Amino acid sequence: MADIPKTPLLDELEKGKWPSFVTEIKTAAKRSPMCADLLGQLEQSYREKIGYWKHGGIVGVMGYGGGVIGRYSALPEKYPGVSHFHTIRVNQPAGWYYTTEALRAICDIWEKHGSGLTNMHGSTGDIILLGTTTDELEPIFAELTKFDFDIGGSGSDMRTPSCCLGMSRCEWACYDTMALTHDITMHFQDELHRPAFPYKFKFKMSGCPNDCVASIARADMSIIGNWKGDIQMDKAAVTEYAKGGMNIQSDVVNNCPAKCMEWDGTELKIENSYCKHCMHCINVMPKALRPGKERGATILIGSKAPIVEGALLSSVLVPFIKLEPPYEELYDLVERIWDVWSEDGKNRERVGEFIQRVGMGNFLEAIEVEPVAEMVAHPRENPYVFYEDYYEEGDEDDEEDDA
Amino acid sequence: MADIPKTPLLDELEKGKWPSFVTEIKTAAKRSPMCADLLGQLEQSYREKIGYWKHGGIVGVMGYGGGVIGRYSALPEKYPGVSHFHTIRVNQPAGWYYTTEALRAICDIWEKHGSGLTNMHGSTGDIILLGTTTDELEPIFAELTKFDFDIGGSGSDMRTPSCCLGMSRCEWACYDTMALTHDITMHFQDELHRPAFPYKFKFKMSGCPNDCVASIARADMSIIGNWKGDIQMDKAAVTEYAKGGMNIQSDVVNNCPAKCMEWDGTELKIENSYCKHCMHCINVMPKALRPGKERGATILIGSKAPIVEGALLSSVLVPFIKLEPPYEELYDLVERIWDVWSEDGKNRERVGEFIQRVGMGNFLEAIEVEPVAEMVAHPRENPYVFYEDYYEEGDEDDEEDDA
Amino acid sequence: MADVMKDRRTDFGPPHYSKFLPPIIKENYGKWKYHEILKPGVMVHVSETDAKLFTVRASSGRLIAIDKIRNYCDLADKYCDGFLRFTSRHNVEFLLTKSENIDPLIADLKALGHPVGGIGNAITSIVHTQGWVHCHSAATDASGVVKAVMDDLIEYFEETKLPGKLRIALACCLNMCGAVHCSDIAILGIHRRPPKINHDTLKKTCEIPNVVAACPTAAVRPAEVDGKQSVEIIEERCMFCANCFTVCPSMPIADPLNDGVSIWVGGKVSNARHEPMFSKLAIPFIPNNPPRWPEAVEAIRGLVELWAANARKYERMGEWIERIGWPKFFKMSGIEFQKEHIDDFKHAGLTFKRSTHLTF
Amino acid sequence: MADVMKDRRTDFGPPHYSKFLPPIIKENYGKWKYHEILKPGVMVHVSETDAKLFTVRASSGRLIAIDKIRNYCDLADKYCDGFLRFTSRHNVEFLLTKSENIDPLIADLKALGHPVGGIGNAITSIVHTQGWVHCHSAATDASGVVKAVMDDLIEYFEETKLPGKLRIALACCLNMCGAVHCSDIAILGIHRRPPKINHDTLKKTCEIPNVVAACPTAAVRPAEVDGKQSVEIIEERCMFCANCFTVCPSMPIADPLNDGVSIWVGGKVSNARHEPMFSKLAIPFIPNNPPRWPEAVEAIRGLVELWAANARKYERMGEWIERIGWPKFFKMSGIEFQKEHIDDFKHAGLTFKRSTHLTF
Ligand code: SRM
Ligand code: SRM
Ligand code: SRM
Ligand code: SRM
Ligand code: SF4
Ligand code: SF4
Ligand code: SF4
Ligand code: SF4
Ligand code: SF4
Ligand code: SF4
Ligand code: SF4
Ligand code: SF4
Repeated sequence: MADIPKTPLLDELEKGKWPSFVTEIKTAAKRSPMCADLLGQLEQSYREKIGYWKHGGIVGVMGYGGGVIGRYSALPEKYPGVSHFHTIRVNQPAGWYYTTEALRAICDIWEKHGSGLTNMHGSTGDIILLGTTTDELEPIFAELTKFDFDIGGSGSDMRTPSCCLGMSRCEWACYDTMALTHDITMHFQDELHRPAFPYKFKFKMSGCPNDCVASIARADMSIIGNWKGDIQMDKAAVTEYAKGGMNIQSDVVNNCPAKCMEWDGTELKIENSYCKHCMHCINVMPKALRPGKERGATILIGSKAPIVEGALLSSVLVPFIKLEPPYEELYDLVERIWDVWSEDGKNRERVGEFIQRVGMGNFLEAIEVEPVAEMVAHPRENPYVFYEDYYEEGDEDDEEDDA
Repeated sequence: MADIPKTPLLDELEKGKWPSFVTEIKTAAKRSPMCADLLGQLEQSYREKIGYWKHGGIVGVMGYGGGVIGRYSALPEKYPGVSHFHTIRVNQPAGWYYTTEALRAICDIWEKHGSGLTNMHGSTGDIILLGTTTDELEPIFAELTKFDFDIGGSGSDMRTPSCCLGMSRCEWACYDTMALTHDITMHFQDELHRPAFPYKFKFKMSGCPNDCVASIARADMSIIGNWKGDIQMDKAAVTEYAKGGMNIQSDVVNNCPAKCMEWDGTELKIENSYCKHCMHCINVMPKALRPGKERGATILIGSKAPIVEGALLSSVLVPFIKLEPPYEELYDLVERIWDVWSEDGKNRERVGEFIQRVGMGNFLEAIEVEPVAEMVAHPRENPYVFYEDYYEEGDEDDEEDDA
Repeated sequence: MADVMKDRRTDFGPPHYSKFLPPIIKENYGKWKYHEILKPGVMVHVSETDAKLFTVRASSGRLIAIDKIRNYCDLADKYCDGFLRFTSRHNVEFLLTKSENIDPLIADLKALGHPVGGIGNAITSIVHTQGWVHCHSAATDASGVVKAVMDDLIEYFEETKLPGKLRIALACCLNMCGAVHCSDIAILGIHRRPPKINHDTLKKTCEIPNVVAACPTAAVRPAEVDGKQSVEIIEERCMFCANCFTVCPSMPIADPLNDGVSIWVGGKVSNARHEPMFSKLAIPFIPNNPPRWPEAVEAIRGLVELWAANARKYERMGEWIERIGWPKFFKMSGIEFQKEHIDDFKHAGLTFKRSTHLTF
Repeated sequence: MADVMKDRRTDFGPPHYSKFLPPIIKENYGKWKYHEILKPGVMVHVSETDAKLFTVRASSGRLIAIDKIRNYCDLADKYCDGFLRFTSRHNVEFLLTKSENIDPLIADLKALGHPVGGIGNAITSIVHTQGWVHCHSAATDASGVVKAVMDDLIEYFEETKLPGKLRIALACCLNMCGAVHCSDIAILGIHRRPPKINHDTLKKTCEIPNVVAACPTAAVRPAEVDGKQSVEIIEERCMFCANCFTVCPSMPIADPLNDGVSIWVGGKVSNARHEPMFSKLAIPFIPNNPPRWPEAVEAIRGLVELWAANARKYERMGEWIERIGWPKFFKMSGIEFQKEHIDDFKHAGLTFKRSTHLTF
């Protein structure tokens, strides 16, 4: 039972109605001296307005290159409990569903071998076990193994894939996000555990264009459910919404980015061939409208945070693909992308930055994907076109040489 | 009376209902051997799919550095008539209005001293006298002088300013475009005639956001009329349009980019403080709607064709300015811009490219203009902010040092 | 010579426009209240003083002989008290105070071979440039292409049956003197083969550093070629902009086998409804086929008709395409989407489709 | 050791999710028909089989001790047959088949100090990161700022009175682990002073070429400093991104006097209505003021309320601002527009206002 330091500043954060992480650390500190020193160091950070952690060294479990973030205090003498304070990233089950049994097992392990502090979850999606020492890593891994929990990614590897809950609880899922997420995770175990890429590579799976895992903003490959064919309409339910006081003209029709809807006061018409699949009308009338019957996904590539070349959103690579096991078409595509990027990507160059550097057109050629208009918001505005062939004097008019 | 060469290919362009430039050249050729050789060389170009002109050398009239484009045939032996074939750019009167007397005078001069061919007008706005020899330049200038016609710009100078006809015939002009155009032209005669800039600088004046001289696309400084205050509405006339069969909802309201209009079937409401001054509603109901009463202009800077860094549109520099003689505020601004650009601009760097290179913020500081939100479509998306001051240890909290 | 300069007038500028304004305009300057389009090519502007000014607009031809200008003057003297003007798109406008003069004037203009129109929801004259007639830089001719295209589209000049205005412009090289970069339909002359360097003359005729600096893609570098100081071009970096040639005559780029035109769509200048937009690449290349460029003419008519048939009222080409999306535009137009359409210059990343807003 | 590796399981991946799905979800997997929000934090999903699944969402706290996880387990055992889940924004969700369990569960959650809400047109939990609790790179704390902000905004979590969804995210440095770059409101920890170089250790601890390459603005160059191989920073080129520090511990950049947070607005991720958008800079700098960052808290409430009072139904922050234009946003919010707001990175030119679409 460690004695908990005075933390007048942090104590201010125990006030207020929102759950307090300070209270949580104190709770853990009752049991763990690490957390007592964490409180001490954190209070000092609050006092001095600066963090006291050093760069993480390379630590991990045998046979794995990722999944552990080494962390060391810059003030080890003062706070010996956090001189080592590593994070273990435990690969969450797809969709973040748990039985209490499984969660309790993890809690028991972490009580025995770590700080008792967690993030449920990390923003990539892993279960974050926050704070342990190097020598505890192997025992923790051994015990996790017993309960079938493997660890997640870190470093220049495939990061732990995550997804929205999709078909498990959402009426709009256009493909089985949890099934695909689990399958990708299993299919690429080696890439997940052994960093061998120029930089990290993230997958995020959303079941529809609402994109509930924000995949278009933070996944090197964003797989977002989409549909073909007419939006399914229950006319009676539409009338219900109208009766119920919904202003279908202003709430629905006027918000359609494709301007492809019409409402004459009694009937709602959708020019489906112009629909941009934004989800809005479906979102506001879930009882009346549903995505079309032909289901699949749009694959986008390249999003990331700003460092180095500026933040990127993913852009369309495959406008529409059916996604059913064994997902061969998808995996072939992924392998081709990884080959090209691993071959020509620079150190710490995300695939999105790589595409910007080499040019989308050249990238598509390298991964053997045909350019289609869906890949661009609009064609080029500048006339600086690298035409690749030209006629030489004396050529037959029909044949061209490469430049 | 020169004999006109056979031109089987060009003759094809005398067919069809649109006026034929070939017919025009032939007409001129009846009188001018230059034009006969022009026909010959042009026919050869049509046959061989390539032009036969050499780079222009520096030619001009005494005391002027611009206004003449030297042009020489690449086939002078074959087509001696066009061995010299220079262009004279004559500064058009603002708004391109003429008396027949003035036009006939120019025709007479050009009959005597040139090819008799013209462009009415060049795309910068000048009267283009197309094709004469070096020794004719002085006599032509002398005769033009008699009729008060001066020559226009070329090279790295201020180019001949041009404008829409504005108040002379348009109900929407928010300032007197022709008056300003003439005044700028007179005020900067030296800059117009004696190239001293890093590159060309163009002014174009439009009386309202319809921008009938395309100034936002092709002027280093685009001065576009704009208004403050409520759009003037004649309710009776609105009703007339509705009665007349105009669908005010779909034709007007739904096309308002500010979404600030409402039509309840009888009354048209405009939330003027949200109006984006696009002109659409006014354009479609000229009898009912007119720009607000407080008139002036928006000044934009930097548009140009693609060479070198890519085409640019002008962007807002002064959101709203009243434009009345003597236009001091405007001229001060222009002088400050020219000073900074002439000082730090690279050879052949247009002012728009210059701003991109040094950064809008730094440019504004240099020309002593306060940054305002109207200058941007949106604030920065990247976090790469060059904060200019930081505190040093021991500073008084209130004072900052420059980095 | 000195005295020549002495008693010579310079820097006196253009004549003041007021000398050239018809009385009715002087009287109603700034007082115009509204206008109405009476029929194709004819409109009336009504003043607060109730004065009425009738405008008849005709294609001027732009590249014209003084004889034609004199014809215009005859008509202006006959119907307009000796006043006339030209427009920012090089049409000629006759300004009348008597409505009864409109039809006779139109008859005379037709007789002269100059179509009347271009006002309102029409195609007006094509802004264009010099081409083989006068410029050393041309990748195609200007006047010839314009003539062929307008012969074909003249019905849209003479009538007002389109959803909105449609502006066509042509530039014979990437310098874009026609400022084609913001046109509903742009015709742009292009080269497709790197310059051929004349190593014998280069040193004498060009500043090597300027030539190197002129290249947007750093494809030009100094080099010694059989003993001569010159430059070399890294061919795969060259995108044929001709800027090196602009500063250096010893790097001719024009090439009959490879020069031609590209077609761009969806630009606009006005602020009406949508903000101004650049034109975007539609057809990467059509070989030069003088005298009448039939493939280009046909392609342009196809684009005009596609837009006319599908755009909503007031929708400019670019507004229409933005609503339906570019994939639909390519499908409907039958134009094949190719690598060339994908931007790979400075801001390329921002032109990628960064959403799932797709049509199927 | 070798045999340790031998009989040890690796690469077996996470447990299959199906083990963790409650029976009602297994039975209705992919059969859900529609959903309804019953009250704040509570919704029901109805299946084609007419089965009803009730969801109660509460803030999990995210940074929690195992004790809290065990509390959740107790509640899940009590009301949900031992099943529960977490969301992509780190809330905890309890899945019920019996509607009568909803209120007792909510009562227990409140007792535990965990507010219920975040569904529908509400502010849900703030996606955030490690901050001073666990990261060497932090320019501010994460959990503390989040706690202070949500204490203040909790009414918007517990009720659904907003025009649409509002997503807040925080990242404690430019690495943006919170992926704040597409949030309605983003809180971003920033440095404002160039790294201080430790020349004694640099050569030993860092690869100089990597350090030089890491700088987006080429502000770092190799240099010899009193005899030691090291690097130097051209201060006016440094925009404090800390990427050099990420690759080199000898270039610490954190600085109590100059670190703080910036506030960004108008981003979104969903494709609903408007395509996804990046967040844009609203407030360039607010000094770190622990423990409760009152200035940041107040600024954020101001932004939320401004949006709530002025946006139209369904308009996300960015959609609202796009409709009214940024100048109006700055006027209404009282935030002063400064040089810092003007982009000067790679695509700056495209962020300039290239039209006259202005409000006055
Ligand atoms: C734990 C976590 C934040 C959290 O509190 O949830 C995290 C923590 C760190 N991230 Fe991250 N990142 C985490 C999700 C993200 C995300 C969000 C996501 O994955 O959806 C991003 C933005 C999306 C992206 O990948 O671009 C992200 C972008 C970065 C970057 C910038 C990468 C880039 O290309 O711009 C770095 C810097 C680097 O990799 O060197 C980084 C680096 C780091 C490091 C390892 C610091 C470093 O430079 O070594 C942080 C370790 C902190 C610590 O000691 O605990 N982290 N990082 C997230 C991982 C938990 C998990 O596995 O579930
Ligand atoms: C005559 C004219 C085309 C026409 O048929 O109307 C013209 C003709 C030439 N332009 Fe132009 N430009 C003409 C208006 C334009 C415009 C349009 C405008 O001014 O509104 C532009 C695009 C807008 C702009 O300025 O960006 C234009 C952009 C260029 C450029 C590219 C400049 C750039 O910064 O990108 C060049 C190349 C150069 O300056 O070296 C150029 C260069 C030339 C040269 C001088 C060729 C050269 O490199 O020496 C051409 C001479 C042709 C000849 O021998 O007759 N011309 N030039 C126009 C001038 C007539 C007049 O004075 O009224
Ligand atoms: C005469 C001229 C100005 C001049 O000083 O020469 C002129 C005159 C008028 N313009 Fe224009 N515009 C003239 C070039 C332009 C240009 C510049 C250009 O095309 O290079 C534009 C920008 C085009 C673009 O956006 O790409 C232009 C965009 C407009 C618009 C906006 C149309 C739109 O919906 O985008 C209007 C409003 C309308 O027509 O409803 C307009 C309206 C008008 C009105 C109705 C203004 C008025 O009340 O008198 C004038 C006659 C209508 C017409 O021509 O249809 N004018 N107008 C120019 C005639 C060119 C020609 O011969 O065809
Ligand atoms: C549970 C969760 C998925 C998961 O697997 O964990 C989820 C669940 C639902 N989302 Fe979501 N969304 C979830 C994160 C997201 C995210 C991701 C994020 O915020 O980081 C987004 C993108 C946000 C953005 O655009 O920045 C997201 C954008 C939406 C939208 C689009 C809203 C909009 O107008 O832009 C809808 C449609 C709607 O609500 O009308 C939606 C709708 C829904 C529905 C109604 C889907 C359904 O029929 O079940 C679900 C409950 C409604 C709700 O929460 O209001 N969900 N949703 C996530 C809950 C996060 C949380 O705890 O608050
Ligand atoms: S992304 Fe679509 S499918 Fe997935 S949870 Fe959100 S709304 Fe449902
Ligand atoms: S999904 Fe979006 S684009 Fe399609 S009809 Fe509905 S609102 Fe319009
Ligand atoms: S720009 Fe405006 S003021 Fe000038 S002519 Fe066109 S519509 Fe009239
Ligand atoms: S001018 Fe344009 S923005 Fe203003 S009210 Fe009319 S249509 Fe709307
Ligand atoms: S566009 Fe090119 S070729 Fe045509 S006139 Fe201008 S510079 Fe000459
Ligand atoms: S043509 Fe253009 S790209 Fe090619 S070498 Fe010359 S300047 Fe460079
Ligand atoms: S955002 Fe920066 S400081 Fe925060 S956890 Fe990520 S890397 Fe560390
Ligand atoms: S902080 Fe960023 S900008 Fe400054 S030197 Fe380091 S890497 Fe370069």
